[in-house]
Amino acid sequence: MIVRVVAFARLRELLGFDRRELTLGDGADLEQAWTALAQAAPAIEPLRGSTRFARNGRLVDAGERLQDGDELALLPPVGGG
Amino acid sequence: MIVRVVAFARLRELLGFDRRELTLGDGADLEQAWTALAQAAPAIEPLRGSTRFARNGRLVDAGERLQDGDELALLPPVGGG
Amino acid sequence: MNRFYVDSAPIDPASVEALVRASAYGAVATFSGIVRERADDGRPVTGLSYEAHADMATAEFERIATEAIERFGDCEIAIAHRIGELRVGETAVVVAVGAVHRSRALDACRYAIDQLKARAPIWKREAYADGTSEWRENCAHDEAAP
Amino acid sequence: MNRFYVDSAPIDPASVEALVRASAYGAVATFSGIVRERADDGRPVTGLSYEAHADMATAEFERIATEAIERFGDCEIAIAHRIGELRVGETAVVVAVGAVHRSRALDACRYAIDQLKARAPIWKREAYADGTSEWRENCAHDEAAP
Repeated sequence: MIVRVVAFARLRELLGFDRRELTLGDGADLEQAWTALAQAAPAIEPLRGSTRFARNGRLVDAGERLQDGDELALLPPVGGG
Repeated sequence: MIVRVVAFARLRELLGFDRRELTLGDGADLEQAWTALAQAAPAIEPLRGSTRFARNGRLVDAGERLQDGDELALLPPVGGG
Repeated sequence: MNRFYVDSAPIDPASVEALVRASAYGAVATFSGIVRERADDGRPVTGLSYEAHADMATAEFERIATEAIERFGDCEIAIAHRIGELRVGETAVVVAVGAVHRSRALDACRYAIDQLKARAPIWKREAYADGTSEWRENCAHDEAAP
Repeated sequence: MNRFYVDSAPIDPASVEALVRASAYGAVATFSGIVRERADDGRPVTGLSYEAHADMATAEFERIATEAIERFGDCEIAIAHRIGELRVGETAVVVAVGAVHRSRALDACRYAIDQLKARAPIWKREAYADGTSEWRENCAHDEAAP
């Protein structure tokens, strides 16, 4: 399956993209998506603990399963206002 | 001596002026000024308890003595904002 | 321009805010009091008429601002109050506070409008749709800061 | 016009306030967050760069507004946040609240800006006069409402 990954702020910079498609095995969860991204960009590893995930615009746990066509957002600690 | 009296809101309406000169005996205090005004306009009597006085822009007690040329302001309960 | 004033001309909140913006400040809190279509008891209102002891009112605004700075710390405060005849929807008062951080700006803004309503020598006559009108006092307990 | 938005165009606080004015409301409280010339640690700042997950941010603004109404009672809330490059003095965020009375408007305004800073998916890079820049997080304890 193919998901769209969107990344922000420091994660965006370390990953080198703000959005891209990612191919994963069927039934993969968010943790597996993170692992796949961290293999390509090990610099994001230390940020795992502070990163929150959203699936199709909703905050979810890393154990949430993805489906083909999902948007996976990688959200560092916020700094708005 | 002559003082300038300025009146606001309900007091202004009951007195029939927003400013006028008032002649008082030398050494008169604010209470005496009020009494002189109330003789001419008895309708203000019931408002005595809720009225505050200012002499030359400063809130003062009714026992404060007036001097020639003073401004005496009669201030009903406020309603700004 | 003077940061504390009473005026019969319409008040533009943005012009009051502009008096407290500064490059050292990250926060501006503004309160605008507006003539609304109903009195507290529900009667339809057609407008308000305000009058003030202008010199005493502006002096009181300045004292309130000084107190707010003593309580909450350095900030810049501007207060403008309209007098004369106002229709529903018009702005009667604007309090604007600029400060380094938001908490101070919001605290000082609330303090200033609460104190203004309790203390400033300003009076309000409310005109109703049935043709009557009444002088309205602010209650001492009326929404005082918690 | 939508009352919750993220936009790269400059924000006019008056236009956000206009979204919450209504003839039933006697109070509008507005908070504006502005780029200031110094970071919290005192370093001179030349500008900020904001980015956002726009859809999630506007949805979060709306949730925050719904919560504020549940907590403080009926009011109208508008929230606008700038993204892109901002210079010192430019407005980054505006929260405006219209309500019948001032206490509710001020309470809801403070709640909304506090929650926005804690929760909205928006990020800020601070650029310094020495040419460096850093992503800045809002601390969880940073000026939380008392």
